[in-house]
Amino acid sequence: MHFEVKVEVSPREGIANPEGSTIERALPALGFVTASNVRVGKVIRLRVEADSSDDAKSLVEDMCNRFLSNPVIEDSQVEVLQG
Amino acid sequence: MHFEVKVEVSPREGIANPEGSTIERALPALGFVTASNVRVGKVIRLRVEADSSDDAKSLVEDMCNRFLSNPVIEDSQVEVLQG
Amino acid sequence: MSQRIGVVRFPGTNCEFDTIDAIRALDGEAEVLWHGQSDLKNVDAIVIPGGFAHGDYLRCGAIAKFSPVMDSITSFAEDGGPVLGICNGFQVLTEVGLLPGALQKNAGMKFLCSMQQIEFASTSNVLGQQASVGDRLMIPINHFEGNYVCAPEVLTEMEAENRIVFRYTDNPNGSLADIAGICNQAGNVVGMMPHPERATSRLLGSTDGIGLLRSLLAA
Amino acid sequence: MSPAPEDASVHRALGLSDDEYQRIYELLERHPNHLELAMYSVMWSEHCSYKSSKIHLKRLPTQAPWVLVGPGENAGVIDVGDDIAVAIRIESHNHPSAIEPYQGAATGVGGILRDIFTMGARPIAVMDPLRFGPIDDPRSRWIAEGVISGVSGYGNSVGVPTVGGEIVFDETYKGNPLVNVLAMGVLPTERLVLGQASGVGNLAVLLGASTGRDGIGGVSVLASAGFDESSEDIDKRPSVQVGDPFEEKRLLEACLELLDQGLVSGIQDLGGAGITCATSETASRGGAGMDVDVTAIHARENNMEPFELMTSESQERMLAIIKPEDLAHVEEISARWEIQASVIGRVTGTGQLRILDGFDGDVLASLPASTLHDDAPEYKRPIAPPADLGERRAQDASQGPVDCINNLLSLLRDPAWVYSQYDHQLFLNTVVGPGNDGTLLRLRNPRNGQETGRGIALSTDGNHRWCHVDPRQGTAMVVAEAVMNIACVGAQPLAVVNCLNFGNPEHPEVMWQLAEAVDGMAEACVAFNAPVIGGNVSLYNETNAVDIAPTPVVGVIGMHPSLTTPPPSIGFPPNASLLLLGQVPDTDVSLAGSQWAWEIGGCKDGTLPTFDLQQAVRTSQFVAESVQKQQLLAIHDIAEGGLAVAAAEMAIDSGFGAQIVDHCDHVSMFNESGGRFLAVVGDELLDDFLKDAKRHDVPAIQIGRTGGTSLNFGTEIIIPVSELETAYRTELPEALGLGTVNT
Ligand SMILES: Nc1ncnc2c1ncn2[C@@H]1O[C@H](COP(=O)(O)OP(=O)(O)O)[C@@H](O)[C@H]1O
Ligand SMILES: [Mg+2]
Repeated sequence: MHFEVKVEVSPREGIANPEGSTIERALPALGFVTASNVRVGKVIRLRVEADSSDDAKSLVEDMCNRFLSNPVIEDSQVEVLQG
Repeated sequence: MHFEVKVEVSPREGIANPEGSTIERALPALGFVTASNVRVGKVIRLRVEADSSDDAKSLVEDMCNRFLSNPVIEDSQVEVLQG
Repeated sequence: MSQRIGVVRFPGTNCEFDTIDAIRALDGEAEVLWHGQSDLKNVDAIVIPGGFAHGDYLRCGAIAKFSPVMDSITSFAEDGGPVLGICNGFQVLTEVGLLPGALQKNAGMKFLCSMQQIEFASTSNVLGQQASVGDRLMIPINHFEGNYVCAPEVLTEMEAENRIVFRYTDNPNGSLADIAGICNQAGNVVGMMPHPERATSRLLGSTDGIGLLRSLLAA
Repeated sequence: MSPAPEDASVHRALGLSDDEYQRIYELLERHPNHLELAMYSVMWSEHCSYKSSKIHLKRLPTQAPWVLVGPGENAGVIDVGDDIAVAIRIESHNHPSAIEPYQGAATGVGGILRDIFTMGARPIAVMDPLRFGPIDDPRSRWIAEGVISGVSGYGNSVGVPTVGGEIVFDETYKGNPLVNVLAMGVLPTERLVLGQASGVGNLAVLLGASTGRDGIGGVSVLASAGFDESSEDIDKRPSVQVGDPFEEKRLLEACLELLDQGLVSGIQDLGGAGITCATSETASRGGAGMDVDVTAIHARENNMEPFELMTSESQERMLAIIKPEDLAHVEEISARWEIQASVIGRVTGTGQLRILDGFDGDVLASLPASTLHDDAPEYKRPIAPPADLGERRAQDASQGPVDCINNLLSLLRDPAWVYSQYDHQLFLNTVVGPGNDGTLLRLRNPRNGQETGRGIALSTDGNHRWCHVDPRQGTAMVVAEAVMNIACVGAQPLAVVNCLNFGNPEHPEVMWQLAEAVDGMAEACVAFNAPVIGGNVSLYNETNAVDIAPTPVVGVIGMHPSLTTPPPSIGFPPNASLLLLGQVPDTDVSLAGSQWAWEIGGCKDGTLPTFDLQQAVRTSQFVAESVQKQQLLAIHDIAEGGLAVAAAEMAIDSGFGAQIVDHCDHVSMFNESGGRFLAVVGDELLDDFLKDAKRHDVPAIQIGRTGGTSLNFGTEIIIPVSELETAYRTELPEALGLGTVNT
């Protein structure tokens, strides 16, 4: 069975996020509304073959821990969107 | 009022996504399950000040189209998470 | 005496031949080590050079860390073999866990190519054999992801163990504690963002990298 | 007269005129089908066929004994001795960059690199002459920032240093930026390969990225059933191409390895017009034909139509012509570099390019390969100088709010914010990098890395102001400026490449500008003995029917014969004599075409100062030799912003000032008379140097002394170097450093 899976990789709490801070600094200067707590992460969407939604989730979680994210600086969340 | 907003910026359908393709190619070689349709985008979380949830949404949408993404090659989706 | 140096080549690596040229100019021998092969060809030391291994896609070093050659290098390093990661090589070493922490995007969110002054903060490692703490060197940097981060307790530990090898005198990228290079506990594995191979000729503006490479050759 | 096509809207929608349709009919002796029309339409486009400019380009000098390959191939190639050849090419990516600046610039870099390794050369340098709308215009800033990031993102990652370029902001480029990219590579002379297919039975292998619906552009009208109903699908077609530097890097390494092993008899990059162009060009250059199987093309998307596969401009692809018995070896090398390789064609002896649905399947198109380019139309478009040329030339460009100190401060701009984002040191060749005049690279043997003891110098230059005032003299001055830049690093010119960025060729005034510019370039190239070995023409640079100012950009390549010590910097040393070399401005010195007149005085016309081309030749030759003999403490040519800006840049570079006598009125400070340098000579060498200059018939006058903490012009204009430096360093970071908005 095919499953569409979404992985969100986000900078860990407490770790500086240069991309977010740069956006935060730029916003008022560029005439946008001021924002705070800006954090930029990645979202990876993929389709995998698995026997069940739970299987798909654990397959991708493993991939996530070992490959898609770096636990030193990133957290990740896996969501199975549809079968 | 404060609103937590989430923006997802993803490559438009039909537009090449080299990062996704590279990950796709790498996965089986790295011993992971084979995946297809791998697409990598960005997710930006931020907190803005606005009068209403709708306002927050349109403020961030504008920011998105003019600053955070280029609509010519990227789609973006803004979601107000909570007030 | 490490006379033969293995220089790793991943698809996307681009400083491998510069590094080899610099080593040969110091009368060292150099061999290319292809990422897909685990044979280290009996080299005495290893350099993981700069570039964009696997395009730096996903994260710098994320794909490279799975290469057969990296498994062999991990064992080599654990046995005390000298390993130097330059720029992208430093990023790979943190990804495989031979060095702690990670390298994030520069604080200014721009790629930076410039001559930079760094200072030896510790010499008890494979690069410091001919140097003294406080020595200042002019070495070019060339990276987008050179902003070193690690957990506070890791920093405390590295400082206590004298494992900060280089600090920037004028931090260009937001690196924690001005870190430009670190080493492992034994001092045989060093990672640094600046490129010593780019500082080996007067015509090119600096020769301050020669001492570092000599030290590696002698390790 | 042939019968009219069934539906004339088809070829018109594809951008082919009725006359062009007739021509196709005559060549085929029948009506073309849609696929054939699509192929002609892309190949006969202005971009691929040069149909408006060809007739003028013929007037450029292209020959010299050291020229191995001149215009017409993917890149020009010169012999630089020691069995080393150098390939060089410049191209524009203006229109794509206006829509998606990052990808437009990135794919521009990718494209020009393929032109270089197609010739068998390893690319070792990129330069990026860039032009944008005013820096206070938000959209122009957004474009500039994106373009610079794109050059940086792609160039750094693909692993070719960007060693110089230009950055210009002007109203004329608002809405139509100019993104030109030059690349240079080195190869062992015997490895030179040309883009040609020969040997009946040989295979055409498509290497690299899969083919998607990228850049199908105009041809995509064929996708909708009727041409009058607007189809939503068309808008969704990604005409924007996304670059993948990692794919390009692997493709480059694989191709160089294939060439090194002698496995390739012809190779051609895929650029404009994609597979159509690559297959027809290789076949017709080799005097052969080719059968192409569209089903063999590795595609990124399902259900692609043959016309899409044949015209797609997907990036990072190459076509190699190989012998059947070498296929396994080619596949092995491709696999090692993780690139796809598909046999899509076979060389035939018929001269026909046939597109097949499977090698044994239906014939989808069949046309004589050479007709796609050799028979492309050539237009002699009407030419007319502007009607008010006389009036324009009579204007006085020296009027305006004269305030020499503040005028000077406002003309200063440090490009470091741009080039510090580019790896400019990779390959350990960069002796003089960006931030000076010419770029100087060590020339090493591409076979073994051995130093030759010589250097290759490069400079790219353009000047729309000079060329607007007088396209002919302006262009000659642009060539001279590029030569003067490389003279500053001790090099003399060997060859020129050019990118002709002009407006709409259907405007007679634009064709006049183009014709004049070509003549000016030809005169200068003859005078400097530097033939034109390649180039690119970019027309239709206009916004709302207003043409850009004519902007021919040239790249000059030169040789430093004995590179043992770095050339002098541009910075003032303390306590030495400051000399003005070159053409001595005489009575008709004028501010016309100067940066001062455009940006401060507000006058864009007038008559350029007299320019003595032969004097410029003598002066730059003398400077190059003086640099080689290490007689100079500092050297800088005088260009945009005139003597005052040149002196300020020298002061900022070292932190030392200078006291300049006279030259304290705005005309002397800011005029841009061509062919002049500021040189600094030590006291002990001064007499000999002046005699030497005289012997070479080079005017040299001592205009002051260096040292101190301020830059003085006469006794009243005194500017602390620190103030110059602040003005110089802050402009770009303040405008672009925080990010930009798409408006
Ligand atoms: N876009 C750019 N990319 C790289 N280098 C640049 C760029 N713009 C300017 N430079 C570098 O800055 C220096 C000064 O540029 P410019 O003022 O155009 O020089 P010149 O007037 O001598 O032709 C040159 O070395 C040039 O190569
Ligand atoms: Mg100059």
